[in-house]
Amino acid sequence: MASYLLKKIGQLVPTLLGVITLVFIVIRLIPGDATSAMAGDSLSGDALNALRTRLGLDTPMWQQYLNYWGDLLRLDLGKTMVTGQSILGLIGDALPITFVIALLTIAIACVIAVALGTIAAFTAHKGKKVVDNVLTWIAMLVDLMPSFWVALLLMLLFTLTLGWLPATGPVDFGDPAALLKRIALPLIVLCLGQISTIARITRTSVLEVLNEDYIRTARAFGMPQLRVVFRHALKNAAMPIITVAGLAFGGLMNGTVITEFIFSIPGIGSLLIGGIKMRDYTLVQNVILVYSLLFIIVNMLTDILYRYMDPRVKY
Amino acid sequence: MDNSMEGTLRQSASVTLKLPRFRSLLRLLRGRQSLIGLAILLPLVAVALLAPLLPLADPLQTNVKAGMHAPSAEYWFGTDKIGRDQLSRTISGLQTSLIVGFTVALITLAGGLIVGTISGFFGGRVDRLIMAISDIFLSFPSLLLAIALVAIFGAGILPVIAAIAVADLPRAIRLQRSLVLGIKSRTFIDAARMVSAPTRWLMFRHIVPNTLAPMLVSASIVAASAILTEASLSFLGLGITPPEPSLGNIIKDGQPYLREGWWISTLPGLMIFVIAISLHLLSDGIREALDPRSKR
Amino acid sequence: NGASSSGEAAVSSPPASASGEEKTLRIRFYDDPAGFDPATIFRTENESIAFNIYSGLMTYNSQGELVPDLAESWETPDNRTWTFRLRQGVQWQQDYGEFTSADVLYSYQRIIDPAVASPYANEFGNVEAFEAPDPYTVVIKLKSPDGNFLHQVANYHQGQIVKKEAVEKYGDQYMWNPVGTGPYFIESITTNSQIVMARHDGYYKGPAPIGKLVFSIIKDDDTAAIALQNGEVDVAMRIEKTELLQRLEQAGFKLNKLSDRAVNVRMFNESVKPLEDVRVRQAWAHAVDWAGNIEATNPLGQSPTFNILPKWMDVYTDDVPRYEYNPEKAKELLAEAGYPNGFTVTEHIRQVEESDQLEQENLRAVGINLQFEIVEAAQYNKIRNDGTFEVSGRLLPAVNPDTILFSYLHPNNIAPKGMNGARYDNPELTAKLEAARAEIDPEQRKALYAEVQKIAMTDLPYIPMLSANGYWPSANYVLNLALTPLSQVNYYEVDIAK
Amino acid sequence: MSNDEVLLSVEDLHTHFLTERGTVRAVNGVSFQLRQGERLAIVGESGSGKSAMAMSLLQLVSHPGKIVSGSVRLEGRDLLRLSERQLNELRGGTIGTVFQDPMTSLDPVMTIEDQLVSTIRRHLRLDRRQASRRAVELLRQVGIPDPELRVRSYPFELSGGMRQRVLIAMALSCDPKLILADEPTTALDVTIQAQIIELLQQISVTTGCAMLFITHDLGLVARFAQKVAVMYAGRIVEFGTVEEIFASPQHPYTQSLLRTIPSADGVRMKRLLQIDGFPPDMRLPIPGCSFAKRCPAATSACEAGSPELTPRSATHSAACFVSGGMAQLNALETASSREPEPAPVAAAAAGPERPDSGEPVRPVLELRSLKKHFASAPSFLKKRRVVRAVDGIDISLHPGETLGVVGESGCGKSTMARLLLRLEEPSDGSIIVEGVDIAHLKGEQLRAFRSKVQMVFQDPYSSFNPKMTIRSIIGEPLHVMKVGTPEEREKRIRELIMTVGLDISYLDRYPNQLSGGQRQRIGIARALALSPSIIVADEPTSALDVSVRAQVINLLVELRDRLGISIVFISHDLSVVRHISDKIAVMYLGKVVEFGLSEEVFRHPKHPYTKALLDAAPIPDPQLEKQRGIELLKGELPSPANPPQGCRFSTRCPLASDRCREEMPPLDPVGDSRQVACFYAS
Ligand SMILES: Nc1ncnc2c1ncn2[C@@H]1O[C@H](COP(=O)(O)OP(=O)(O)OP(=O)(O)O)[C@@H](O)[C@H]1O
Ligand SMILES: Nc1ncnc2c1ncn2[C@@H]1O[C@H](COP(=O)(O)OP(=O)(O)OP(=O)(O)O)[C@@H](O)[C@H]1O
Ligand SMILES: [Mg+2]
Ligand SMILES: [Mg+2]
Repeated sequence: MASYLLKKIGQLVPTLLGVITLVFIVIRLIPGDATSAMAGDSLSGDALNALRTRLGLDTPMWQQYLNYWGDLLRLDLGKTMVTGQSILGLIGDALPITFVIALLTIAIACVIAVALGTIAAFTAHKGKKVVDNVLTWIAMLVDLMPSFWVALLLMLLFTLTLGWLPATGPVDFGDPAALLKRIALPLIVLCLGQISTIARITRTSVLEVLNEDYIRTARAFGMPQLRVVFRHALKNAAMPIITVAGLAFGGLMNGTVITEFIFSIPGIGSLLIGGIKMRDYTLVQNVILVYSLLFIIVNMLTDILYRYMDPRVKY
Repeated sequence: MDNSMEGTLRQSASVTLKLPRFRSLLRLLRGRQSLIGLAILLPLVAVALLAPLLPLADPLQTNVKAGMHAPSAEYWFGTDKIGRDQLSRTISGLQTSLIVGFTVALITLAGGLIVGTISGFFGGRVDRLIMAISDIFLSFPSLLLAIALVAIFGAGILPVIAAIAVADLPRAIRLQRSLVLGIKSRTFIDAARMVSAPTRWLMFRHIVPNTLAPMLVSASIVAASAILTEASLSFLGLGITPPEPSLGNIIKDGQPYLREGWWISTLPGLMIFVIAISLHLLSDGIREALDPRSKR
Repeated sequence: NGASSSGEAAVSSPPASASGEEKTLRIRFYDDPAGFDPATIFRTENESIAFNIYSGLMTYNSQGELVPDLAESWETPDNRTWTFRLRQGVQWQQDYGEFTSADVLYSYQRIIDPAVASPYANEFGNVEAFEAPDPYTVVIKLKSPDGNFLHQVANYHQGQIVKKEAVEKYGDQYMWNPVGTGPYFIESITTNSQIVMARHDGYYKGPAPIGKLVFSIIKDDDTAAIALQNGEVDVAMRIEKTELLQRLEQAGFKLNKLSDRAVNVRMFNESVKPLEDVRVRQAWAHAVDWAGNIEATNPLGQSPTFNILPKWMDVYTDDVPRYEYNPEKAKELLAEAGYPNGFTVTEHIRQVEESDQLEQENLRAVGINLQFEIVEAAQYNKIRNDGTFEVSGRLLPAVNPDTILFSYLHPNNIAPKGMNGARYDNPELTAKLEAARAEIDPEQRKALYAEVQKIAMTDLPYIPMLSANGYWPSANYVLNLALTPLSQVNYYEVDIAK
Repeated sequence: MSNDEVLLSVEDLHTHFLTERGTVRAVNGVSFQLRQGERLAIVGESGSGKSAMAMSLLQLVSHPGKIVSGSVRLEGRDLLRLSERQLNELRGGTIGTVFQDPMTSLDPVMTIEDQLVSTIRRHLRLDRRQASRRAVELLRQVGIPDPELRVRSYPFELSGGMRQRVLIAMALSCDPKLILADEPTTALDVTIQAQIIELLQQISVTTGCAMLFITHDLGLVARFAQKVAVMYAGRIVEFGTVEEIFASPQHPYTQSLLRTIPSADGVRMKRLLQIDGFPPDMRLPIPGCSFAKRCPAATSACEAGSPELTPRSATHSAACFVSGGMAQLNALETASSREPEPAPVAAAAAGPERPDSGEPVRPVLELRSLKKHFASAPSFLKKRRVVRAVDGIDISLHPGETLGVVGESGCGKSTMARLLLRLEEPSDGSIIVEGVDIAHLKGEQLRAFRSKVQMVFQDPYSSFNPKMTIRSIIGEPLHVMKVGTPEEREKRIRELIMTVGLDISYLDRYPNQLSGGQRQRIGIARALALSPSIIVADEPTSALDVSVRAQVINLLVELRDRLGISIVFISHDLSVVRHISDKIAVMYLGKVVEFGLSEEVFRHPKHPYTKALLDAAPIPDPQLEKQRGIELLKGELPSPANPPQGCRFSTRCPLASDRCREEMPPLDPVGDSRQVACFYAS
């Protein structure tokens, strides 16, 4: 276990190095800098030059790169270029809600998708193609609705017509019930986007497992069908599902820009897109750095999780 | 006797060269699923290709007096806010979207096949390098890449394709790599190595043909999702430049009018769904046709 | 000659505490806040909050007129030396003591301090000296006369007065901990989610009727409209889409309109081939059915216009050439200019709206092939500021006519030095513009400005496309919500009748 | 014993698979009865419906299977009328089941305890504690050492034999009246197989439960069964006591089947009898007797009507119109094919030469202290682990000879084969092929050698690229080696396929369109493509049916004799090895423990391991089996990563002394033609 972790961390270093450098370059390749982002329709000329100096944008690239590394090595994420906020603080504010939403999304999507996929696999195994096909198509239909479109539709339905769920509001962790209501709509939108992939992989792997001998063994020892499917088959089919769900979770931790935008969620995605919009180089660099780290950690956790689930896999 | 034998031999050799391919095509056509898939997709592609020849309104022609017409005999798909014919816009958008979808699928398929095969087959340092790079791209927000590409190369179909492909490629590479790892340990590879088959031969005769089916299936998913991703990029203002329609930017344009003109974005949305379904059916069919096991 | 006026608190509602419960107004805020330090503030929505935190010597009423604020009165003999008598007993928020002329001096000098690198330093570029002969008097000497100088000391950007102690206390975090003398102060900010302002009980006009202003960040307009309809907010800052407005109006909401918030112009780079020909620009203006297109796409959010100044400005004139929709005339003009078959030109644009597509279609009809190149916001700004576009657009928001006329028409401001992206340089106009600024007689000045507008609209470096209207729809129990031309609301005047 | 009470009575059972391409009549009218405590073996070709029948009893036929008609009465209750819930009571309760592959039949992610306990709790309604106590007890009963410890293991932590014991324990857990065992030992090593059979036999005696035992292995039938049912094409074609079936088979299919196996007495036949043709396509209606097409004794009546099972004695019945089957008919042919091979076996003892050449010949293959160690990559906190798969082999082989290699699973047989082919590079030692040491050849030289040694793989199906036609598969070596022009290659391909006895029309097929036997022929054709001097056959028949196995072995023998090729024949089927080999090498944990002339080794094994191995292999003759005193090996094969000190076999050897445990006995000559690695070789 420890050696496995060490190895993984060893692999992580070059990836992070690559990400850091890539972001540094890519963000600067985009034309326009923070001053032009701030210019709007009211600033120009000397005003912008003054700004440029204030933001340190006139130092040479290599020096900015070295400075960045200097900060990183001191474990200092620094302050945003434009608004002077502590980046660590901003990420600390944005991460919890993104995390909660990502986690709930994956959890709910997994429950629904695994159920759908299992039922589809089960019916396919029994030769009832129709149910299988209908489920597959539903999953596809749901998957192919653009999120911004669904989001609006849901707000019209649940907020305006039925008045059940708010479209906006403060994100308050102190009041879980209100928080759940607040993030219910974005959760639905995000779940819809995840179900299809997870359901598909569930269907495939459960179907495969259902053909395995030990399923027949369990049946031959009098285990009821449902118990067989949900205890034996699902557990064995879990690896690919966990991998896919893990990847999806990693993706969601990126913050889902569109959903966060529409539902005014102050998450990582908003932070990143705001940073990009403002060309706040330090903000973008560090948000992506943290994000990549999270992505890698999530992948590591799924790895560990399925090592735990499958006793055959050894460190 | 000898001569005539040689002759028939040569003949049969040339015949058999084509025969298997012809057969898989036949098999493809015999599969019910793929037939339905083709029956949906081909007309769509044909309509998209032949759009200029069809008696359709100019997709760019505005007519402010005919805005927001619901679907009717005159306007099958209705009109949008500034009176453009949604049918011809949808068809024209279909063309763009199909190009985006297919090109992205093709790029990820080809890139995945090439890089993934190299990575999985050679292993070792090459593999680690490729995996590290693909990890970098996987853990890099695709949105930033999209913005960068659009900013650097200007908005338009090529940056859109590039942005989507760059995000999808690492996944394709990983898929192909894992498939290759599976195939690599099969006995028939040993059988070929037993006669010193060169690497090229192993890769192109043994490995790629056996990974093609799952790769095609994933490419079909990529194609459909690329069309959808383009819609999301449009929402962020990074998609296909208006007024050139794409299914994505029509949906996006119609979104504010969901209540006054449901048809504007719903119909092109359904179009994406139909494409996805047909691709799904077709890829399933292709997989079956490519698999000699499926039919005795 | 001197202008003088004395401001009496017009409205003075009793504090709401009588009703027992504190009144709260919930307002939609449409982007992440970017700080509230007058020296570095930018973007309208931040400015609209700062407007309520700070005071200037002058301020704007909802008609866009200058009214006294911290200055009780002022005088100037020659538009060069401006003497302000300050209001006494004005209290800083959060116990920072009484406001005096030293604060004014500190604030203004901070703006021009190179170390602060305020983008608004130039606004005081014409200032020779700031003086404070006594705690309640401020004297400002200009290098050259400026009849519009009062705008520079109004409650906007560089004109907002900050407290030295607070600035020094918070350092680079001051923008998140602003201290002013206005009716509300910032109580708390939740990152990218909420800004809460609380009533400044020591406000010199007396406490405001509403105890708390809660700004919720809601970026999407559709969502904002739904939130308003669902009672999640009381006021939706800035919704401009006609469909949404119509829906809200039908549902019984007040729209709170600000007409002619700013003029939107088509901007031509006159160093690019056919665009340097005035006939081509005129043809363009004739080719497009500006009014018709507005009517078709966003009749509430926009209104037709034909001048680069908004109608409410006192120096605005109707007497300028108008370019009515006339494709035939456009074709003639093009032919005259030597482009009977039109030409192709690229427009840099941030988002292709429906009206742009209509314009494109109109142009296509006369042979002009307009192509869009979408660029992201910061890049868009850069291109326009650098002047590296062929055709582009600008929104001209301002209260001070000089801000528009000097920035866009004066040769000193030719891009990349300034906003004059058209690279327009007409010595006749320049002379008149400078003369108008120095002119003391208001009538005289008005006449000069009228001539300037006339010349500009004849040479047509910019085509006025439309005039943007501002709307801050609100529930109907929200009273007295009025927008200044700078899209600000003086919350001191707002009340809730529930 | 009250054995005569009928426990299970199956009446005209029909089970069909309703596939998209037609209805497969897998079970097509099966009737039989099983009494309490009785052991019934079901034999028959692959695909004859044995498993389908067994699964029908449990009503667990997989999709798209359907039990169409018939009745299955267990103690008088018709199982086909029970509800799912009632059936679940029976499954695992009254009826225990043991499946073929212990590797895959246990849930890999659940501990043994969980799997056993859930069954026990379900049927015996015990609480958790009692159930796990019973689980431990059961494991002890089936002979698993340290059951308290083992019960917490996951299946992958157990060896194949132990897993099969666990499955048996599960089947026993709820005191069943009937145990269904579908090829319970096929996947196991001979020594383990013998242990398991012994265990099952004991259980049936001690608990008095009846057993229905499906197998391919007639030897096992002889050792284990009391009654035998022979299935063919979905029907029982012969039913009787084990003695009757072996001594006087009545149905031509049974008769043929018994003769496809090498004889038990070691008399060497030139050819094995093979059943030509294929089983019928069970999707099509079969008008007459389903075996008629392959039956030499078939008459016109056989084509017309389908024979019913008719009694031949009180306990014996057969479904054949021709009484006595082909007994009289092929008396002559049998005589000729059973004629012992003249002299060569004895003559070969004289030395490494073929009877027809006087000169001593240089060995075609020599292995000198050949070693292959696999090392796991060392990581941060783990030590390097070395698997000594092949640990010093010295043997030689002469042209035209066949070397049989036997030994239990994991003893390094396949690794040796891969070394011979240079699919792996040896860690040490040399491989001398026709005088050239190829152990470390590289590049062009290696390429040149490739044509000398070729391989026939165990599983023909996985050794073919499913996407390639037979033509490209056979032609691949030619193509890769750039032999001849395309025309010449095509000619050679045709030659090759005809050499292995297939029609050229098969060239355009895909591997999946061939039967198992045909596939293995293609495998052989491919191996022959480059005219090698040595063919290494790694268990070439273990994936094949009995009747097909005979065809493949006959083909190999024929090719060897015709082309003068040497064969290295790896198998754990001792009777086949005995039939085909001139010399034999017995391997144990990477080492050769005995090497000598095949007949001598079989007749007088000297190494205790060889003895145990021969003992464990059942003989397809119930009479002989009854007389044999079998000494079973105890324990499991140690891991090659951690072999015992001294003699590798010392942990299981009945003769082992302290010396054996400390010192490794060398492979020393014993007598003039034998080498044995044992201090006590007698
Ligand atoms: N799921 C299935 N779908 C279609 N056909 C099937 C299925 N399972 C079995 N069959 C067919 O039913 C017939 C009997 O199969 P079964 O498995 O009972 O044979 P078997 O005698 O057990 O063979 P083996 O010795 O190989 O285990 C075969 O022809 C087989 O192809
Ligand atoms: N590539 C490898 N890496 C590590 N260990 C290996 C490798 N190949 C084989 N082994 C180990 O070497 C030992 C011998 O394996 P081998 O396949 O030669 O046995 P075998 O006698 O052919 O067994 P079977 O009868 O099961 O085919 C086994 O313990 C196996 O696990
Ligand atoms: Mg079977
Ligand atoms: Mg082996």
